[in-house]
Amino acid sequence: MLYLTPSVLKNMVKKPATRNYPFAVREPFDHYRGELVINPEDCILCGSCMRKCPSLCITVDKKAETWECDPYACIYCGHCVSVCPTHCLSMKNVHRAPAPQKVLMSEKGHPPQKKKKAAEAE
Amino acid sequence: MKYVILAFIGLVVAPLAGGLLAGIDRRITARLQSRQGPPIRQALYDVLKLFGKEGLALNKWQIICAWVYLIAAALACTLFFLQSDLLLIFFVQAVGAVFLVMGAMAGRSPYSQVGAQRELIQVLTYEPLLVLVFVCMYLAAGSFNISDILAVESPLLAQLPLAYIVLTYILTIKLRKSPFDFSTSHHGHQELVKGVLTEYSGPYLALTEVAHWYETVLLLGVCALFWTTNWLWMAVLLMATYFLELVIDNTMARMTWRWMLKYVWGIGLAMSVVNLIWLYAG
Amino acid sequence: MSNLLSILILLPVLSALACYIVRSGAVRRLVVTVTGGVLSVASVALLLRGSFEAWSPGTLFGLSWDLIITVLDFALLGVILYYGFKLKSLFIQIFTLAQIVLLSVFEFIIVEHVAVPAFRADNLSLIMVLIVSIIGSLICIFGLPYMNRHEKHLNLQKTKQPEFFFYLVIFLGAMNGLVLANNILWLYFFFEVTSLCSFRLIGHDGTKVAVANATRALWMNSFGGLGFVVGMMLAYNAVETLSIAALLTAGPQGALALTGVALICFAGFVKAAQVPFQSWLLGAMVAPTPVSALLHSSTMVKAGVYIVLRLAPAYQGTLLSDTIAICGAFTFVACAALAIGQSNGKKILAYSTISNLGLIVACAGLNTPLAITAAIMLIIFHAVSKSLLFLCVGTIEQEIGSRDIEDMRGLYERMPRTSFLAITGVLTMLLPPFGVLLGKWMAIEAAAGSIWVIIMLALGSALTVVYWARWGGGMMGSRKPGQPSESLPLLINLPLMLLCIGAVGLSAATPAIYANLIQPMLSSAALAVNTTTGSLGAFAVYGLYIALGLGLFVAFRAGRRAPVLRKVGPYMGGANLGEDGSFNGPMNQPVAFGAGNLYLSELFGEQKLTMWVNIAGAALLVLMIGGGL
Amino acid sequence: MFKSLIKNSRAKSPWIMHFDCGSCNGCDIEVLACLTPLYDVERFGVVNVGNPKHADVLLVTGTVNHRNKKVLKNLYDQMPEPKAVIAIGACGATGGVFRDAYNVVGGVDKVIPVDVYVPGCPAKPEAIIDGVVEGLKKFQQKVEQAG
Amino acid sequence: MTRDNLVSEVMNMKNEGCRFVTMSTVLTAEDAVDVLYHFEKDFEVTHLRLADQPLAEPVPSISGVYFCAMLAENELRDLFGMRFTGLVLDFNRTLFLDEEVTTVPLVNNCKITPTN
Amino acid sequence: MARTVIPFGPQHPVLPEPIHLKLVVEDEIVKEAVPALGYVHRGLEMLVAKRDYHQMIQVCERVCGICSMIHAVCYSQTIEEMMGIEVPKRAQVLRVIWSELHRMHSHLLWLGLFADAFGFEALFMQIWKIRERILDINEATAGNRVIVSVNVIGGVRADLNPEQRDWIESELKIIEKELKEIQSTVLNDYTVKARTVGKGILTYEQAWELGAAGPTLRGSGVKSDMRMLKYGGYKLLDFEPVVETAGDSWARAAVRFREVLQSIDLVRQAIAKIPRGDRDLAAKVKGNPEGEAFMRVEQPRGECVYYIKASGKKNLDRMRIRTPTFANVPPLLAMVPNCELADVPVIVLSIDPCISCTER
Ligand code: SF4
Ligand code: SF4
Ligand code: SF4
Ligand code: SF4
Ligand code: SF4
Ligand code: SF4
Ligand code: SF4
Ligand code: SF4
Repeated sequence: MLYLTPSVLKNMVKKPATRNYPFAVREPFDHYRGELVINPEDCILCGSCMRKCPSLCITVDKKAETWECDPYACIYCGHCVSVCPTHCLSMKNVHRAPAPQKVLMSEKGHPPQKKKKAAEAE
Repeated sequence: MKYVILAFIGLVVAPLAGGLLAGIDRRITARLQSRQGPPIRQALYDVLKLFGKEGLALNKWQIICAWVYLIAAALACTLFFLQSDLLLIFFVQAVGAVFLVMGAMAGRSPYSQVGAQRELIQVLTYEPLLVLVFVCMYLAAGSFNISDILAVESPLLAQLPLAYIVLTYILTIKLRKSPFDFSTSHHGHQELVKGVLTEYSGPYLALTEVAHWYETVLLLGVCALFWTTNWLWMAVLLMATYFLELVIDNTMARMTWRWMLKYVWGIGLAMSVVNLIWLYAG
Repeated sequence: MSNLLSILILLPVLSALACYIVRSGAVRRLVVTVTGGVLSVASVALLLRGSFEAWSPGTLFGLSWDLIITVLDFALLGVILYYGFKLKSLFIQIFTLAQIVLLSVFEFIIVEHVAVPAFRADNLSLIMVLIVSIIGSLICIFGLPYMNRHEKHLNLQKTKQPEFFFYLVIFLGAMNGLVLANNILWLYFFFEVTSLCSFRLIGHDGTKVAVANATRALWMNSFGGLGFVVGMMLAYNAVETLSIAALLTAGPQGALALTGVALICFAGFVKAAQVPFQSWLLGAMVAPTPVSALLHSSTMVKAGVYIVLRLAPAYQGTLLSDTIAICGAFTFVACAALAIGQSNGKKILAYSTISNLGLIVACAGLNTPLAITAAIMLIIFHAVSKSLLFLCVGTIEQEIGSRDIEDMRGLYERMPRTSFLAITGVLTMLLPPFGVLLGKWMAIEAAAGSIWVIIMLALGSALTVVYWARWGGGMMGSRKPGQPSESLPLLINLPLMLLCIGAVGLSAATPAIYANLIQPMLSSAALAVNTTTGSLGAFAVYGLYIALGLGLFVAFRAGRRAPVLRKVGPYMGGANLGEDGSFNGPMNQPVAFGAGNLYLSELFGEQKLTMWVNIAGAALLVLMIGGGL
Repeated sequence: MFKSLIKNSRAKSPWIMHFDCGSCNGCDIEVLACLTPLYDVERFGVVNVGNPKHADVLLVTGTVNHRNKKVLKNLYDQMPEPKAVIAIGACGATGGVFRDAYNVVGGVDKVIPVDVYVPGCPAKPEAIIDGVVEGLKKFQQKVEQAG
Repeated sequence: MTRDNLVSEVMNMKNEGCRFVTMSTVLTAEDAVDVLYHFEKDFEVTHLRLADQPLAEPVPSISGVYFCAMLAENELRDLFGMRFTGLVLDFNRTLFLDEEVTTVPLVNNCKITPTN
Repeated sequence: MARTVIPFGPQHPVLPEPIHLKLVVEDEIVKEAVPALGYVHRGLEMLVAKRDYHQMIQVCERVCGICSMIHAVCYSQTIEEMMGIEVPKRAQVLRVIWSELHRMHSHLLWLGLFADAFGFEALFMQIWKIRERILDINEATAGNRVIVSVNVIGGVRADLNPEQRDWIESELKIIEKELKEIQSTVLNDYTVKARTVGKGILTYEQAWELGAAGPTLRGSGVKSDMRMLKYGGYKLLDFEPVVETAGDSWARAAVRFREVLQSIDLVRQAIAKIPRGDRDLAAKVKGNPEGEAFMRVEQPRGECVYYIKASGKKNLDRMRIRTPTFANVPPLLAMVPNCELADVPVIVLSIDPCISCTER
């Protein structure tokens, strides 16, 4: 009985282990697969990410020249990032913020033959 | 005038103190678990919030029972501060305990039904012990009246060490601390969910919570009677006792009521009897 | 005086005969109701006249009443012997024969027949008369519609009600006689009458079980009667008078006399079904409810404790007194424990009765003024509450066809009025500010100096809480608005209401009862009680009781006024279906709500526990009687 | 005064109930992790009550399927007003990787109204804390609208 | 192995002291399956195959031999719509599925035929 | 005597996952326990028709979020066996490291929940505090706390650099120290023993016959651990399974607690075995799998079985997963009757139930 007593008493006098999130945010790990972001400038609408995504959450429409992803269906596995030929996909090392509404990530992509041109539609 | 003030303390100050104590309790518990814990006033926030919620109960009997529980606890606490008869206080608080059980039994809910049965086992366990502790105090002080006990010259603890240990058992049961938190628990992770309190919700849950604060203060008051000659030592005794309760809560698993009935009765009765015989002999 | 006494004792006899002879429902109804009313009024009148020291009836047709009683005594024993042979019960035959022999020796050889006042009444007797006459009458009245329904349930061709009411009503007279008697031979006579009546009533339904249980009741009580005769002889040997009053004023008189007293107490124990004799009272449950109610609340068993209590001065300060206290306390705790293992409502009531009687006996044994006060309080309030509960259970049983407390779960839904009364009855047995608890409180305070008794009282009172609280709580339930309440015949409703009001109202009148009835008696016995401290002091802080009562009132009002609740089902882990406590179980099948109490059968199982209790009880009894020596 | 006290207390005492609605456990254990020393959501007065009748906030993890949707609905109905629902993880939001499996109905919002979505698979404890904070904001708005 | 000697074969496995690992089922045609029974002893796995079993025909249950096969058989009842005779605890297609699912999931989404 | 019927779950605070037990109790002794499943059933096995065999890895990981790594390993190994792929040694060792880290966090998670089941909140907190260190390792090395997603067919897609290896070693030291601190509480505390010893006894014969798996089987004295098959990187390591003989809840807890310590050792061994030169993480994969394969690995909860049939298409024909809890449910049903109601959570948790993998 009471084997845990030393531990709890030690806890009592030591500083609590609690990280005071969100008031103090610790340095995130570099490799953490957080929010998926795209640099639409570089996307060539090749569709590799769409084909590789295990969650089927990316839609690339070459005709409409759009790249869409449902971040609320994404499982943050990072496969799309590793297959993207132009490295326009990347993952931040912080998580995507919770939100009261689900919104689709929707970007205007550029087929390769065209010149680069910033065309974002949100 | 003195009685008015005392009654005020018992009726109004005591629950607030109980609420703060509940907050401190949670804070220290958190610290024992290496957590930071909630603010001290958390228990008050909780109850205030509950008062603002939609009330849910299965039927009106439950509501009545919650009210009786509160009123009986408040009355018992007030009587304590008015320095009344210990047995009387005991019986008045028993009203609350019984109504809490009956309220839990009033609905067709298996969880609160089982909780009620377990609560009865707890009542069955602590009641005789509490009576015996009071009898010990009676023998030591010559009266069941708190005013007479206060008049005793030397601390009762010296004559009643075993009775005090028995009292800590009772305290553990009444404060719903591990290892005896099986009829309802402060921690939600329990096989009975919330046991007797499962079906109370919103303001009615708040009533039972306030009643629990009254009971806490009442029981600590009884503890305090063991060292009435010196304020400082009384405070030390109370703090040490409460801290001990927290440590016990945090270093033990929850036991079953079968175990409790056997061991607490056995040990508690034995210690009370030894202490009683000692008093008779002395 | 004489008129009142004759009314109280003889009127029931006449009414009983009337019931028996005139076999008409209407007449019976009239006779019983009127008798009840008259008895009640007479008992109150007797109370107002106050206590009296001695009164003897004159003669009847020139024969002295003493002689008549003696003749009747032997006749009675003859009847019992007859039943003994008829039932082929060796016990009854032996005990009764022994009684006849010993009584003959006593009557014709030992006793010098000097005139001893036959009746005498102190406040204790008067209170008993009140209880017997009022509560007993209410039960009899309740019995009228009850028995009609009862016989309908049994499909009887030929009504057996005339005999039933014959014994029922005559019981009241015998009880009144018993509590007022001063001549110990008279006491003995009435004592035997109650034995016989209870025997007949228990066996009334004539089923196998009923007959067996009645037989057991009779042999046990004959055993008690035997004890009574022997005790009477021993006591007479010492004090040389048949007057109980004289016996009491003489106080403890040496070993042999004390043994005599012990034996008479033993008779009281049997009658009060103290362990190990509890089985006859439990068996008595087979009888129709009015019988149980009568036996438990106001008559039979109260006769037992009355005798023990009556004799209290005769053993004050002796070892016998202590052992009686321990015996009583043991019964208190043992039967409370046994009650926990029960789900049969009537059995719980029975154990609770025995348990409470044990408490009263313990108080008698403690033998301090406070304890005696407690005992009297308990007798009063227990009688009221218990009769209420019995009648409620009877009513419920006729409605739902079960006396199991599990079947009464949520009864409020179906029988709001009766279950409300029953819950009130439970509360009055259990909680302050009601009288029974007050008695218990005084008992605990009185026992504080007596280590073994107090431990048993502490345990017992906790056990008591368990079986009452779960019963009371279980009967609570939900009701849909607008659902009609149950309808009951007037003669059932009225006694229930009166008893309920009595149970609650009398509690409020406790201080008055104490001041006017109990205190004078005690001080007259030169046992002054310091009323300013302790539980009696609570009468001074009467305000607290008002506060508690007010609290209950506030709570009920809050409950009534609570807003209409949104309808949600009970918590079922999310699987709830609707609001009635059913849930969606395995294979998508609905599972109905089910709940059972904890009966802790491994701890409080009747069979095992009873054996141990009986052994311990018998040992204690031997100790008690031996302690007199 | 009492009213404003109550109002202020609401945001300080969100009692949560967690219902695992067919999750892979990834999100569940992260919800549980929130209670443990490193994250200790009791700092915000959060208590995991495990009983809908006591809860203010319902945390749902996992995909809704045909069997648990009834349970989810029951639990939601048993919570006293005011209440909030937080859907956790990809599954709670949309059904996640499983959303085209035959027994999956979809996200939590197919059955009950959701106040906050926490993305992630599993959502990190930090994200869940953010979600609760966000939920409390919405909670407060709702209460204010109700008066 | 055939449907007739299935139970006795399984009985043999049990007598040899094998542990029942699980059963698997594979569609071999529109309406027929291979049922595989996997057993283990001393880290050696033995597979028994009940080949090309038509889905419409009930298979004798081995749950009488190995109680623990009960879960697996109930699962196949749910997912493939197979029937088993002598199943000790029959959930009758409610182990996993509710009536909202109207197809037999792993058999190319054919409609379920309501059973008693 | 009237019986109480308790709907235990689907939502219940001591059950981490939705499962329903209809418990019929008498005097709080369980007389009858009937389970209802299906609250987590999603229909994963059917997803093979909608995902190609590469994508299925992610789906398999989410059969269970706790031992996700090991599911992925088992799935990959099955495919690799069918396609005859030789996994680089470095990848094999790395798979062991992450697998054992998963086992540790899974066991610690379970120990915490177990402590919670018998009402020992402080112990729960203490254990989960320790567990966070492992999750930190996962997050730092693999990119996510619980579902690491590092497996691909043919190998892994993350590596450990030397600093990370040292850091893991030092973290393991701290974890080991903190575990030793609570060891006597878990194994010897009076109240803990009172709640676990003799509760839910499963004899050697019962365990074998009812097909129990993992610690549930080993707690009953059966020396059976799939790591003894020396699959993957395990062939490079010293390994002796942990066995207890009492067969009760305490024994199962003891097995798991000792396995955590064992896993620390295995991780250390594996780190030492990471090849120096060879930096190859994954073999090249060409074509599609064809044929049938049957694969068993040891997950924290026991033996996990994958059976796959493919016919040279991108999508597999059939994937069958038998998870350890699926095997442990029948033994559980044998343990629960005649226990006390208060022991139901303890016994249920003692098999470390994972319903999401049971139902998939
Ligand atoms: S250039 Fe076009 S395709 Fe490339 S990233 Fe930009 S938008 Fe996308
Ligand atoms: S986003 Fe996902 S689903 Fe869509 S194409 Fe890409 S991989 Fe497939
Ligand atoms: S992160 Fe969540 S939503 Fe996204 S794919 Fe994973 S499980 Fe699904
Ligand atoms: S991270 Fe994974 S799930 Fe998310 S979009 Fe990329 S491939 Fe799909
Ligand atoms: S994000 Fe990358 S992989 Fe996806 S479509 Fe654009 S270029 Fe191709
Ligand atoms: S969101 Fe991801 S981690 Fe969470 S339950 Fe769904 S699959 Fe599991
Ligand atoms: S046992 Fe199954 S559901 Fe539980 S964590 Fe493991 S894989 Fe997931
Ligand atoms: S077997 Fe259980 S613990 Fe292991 S990976 Fe699967 S779900 Fe997780």
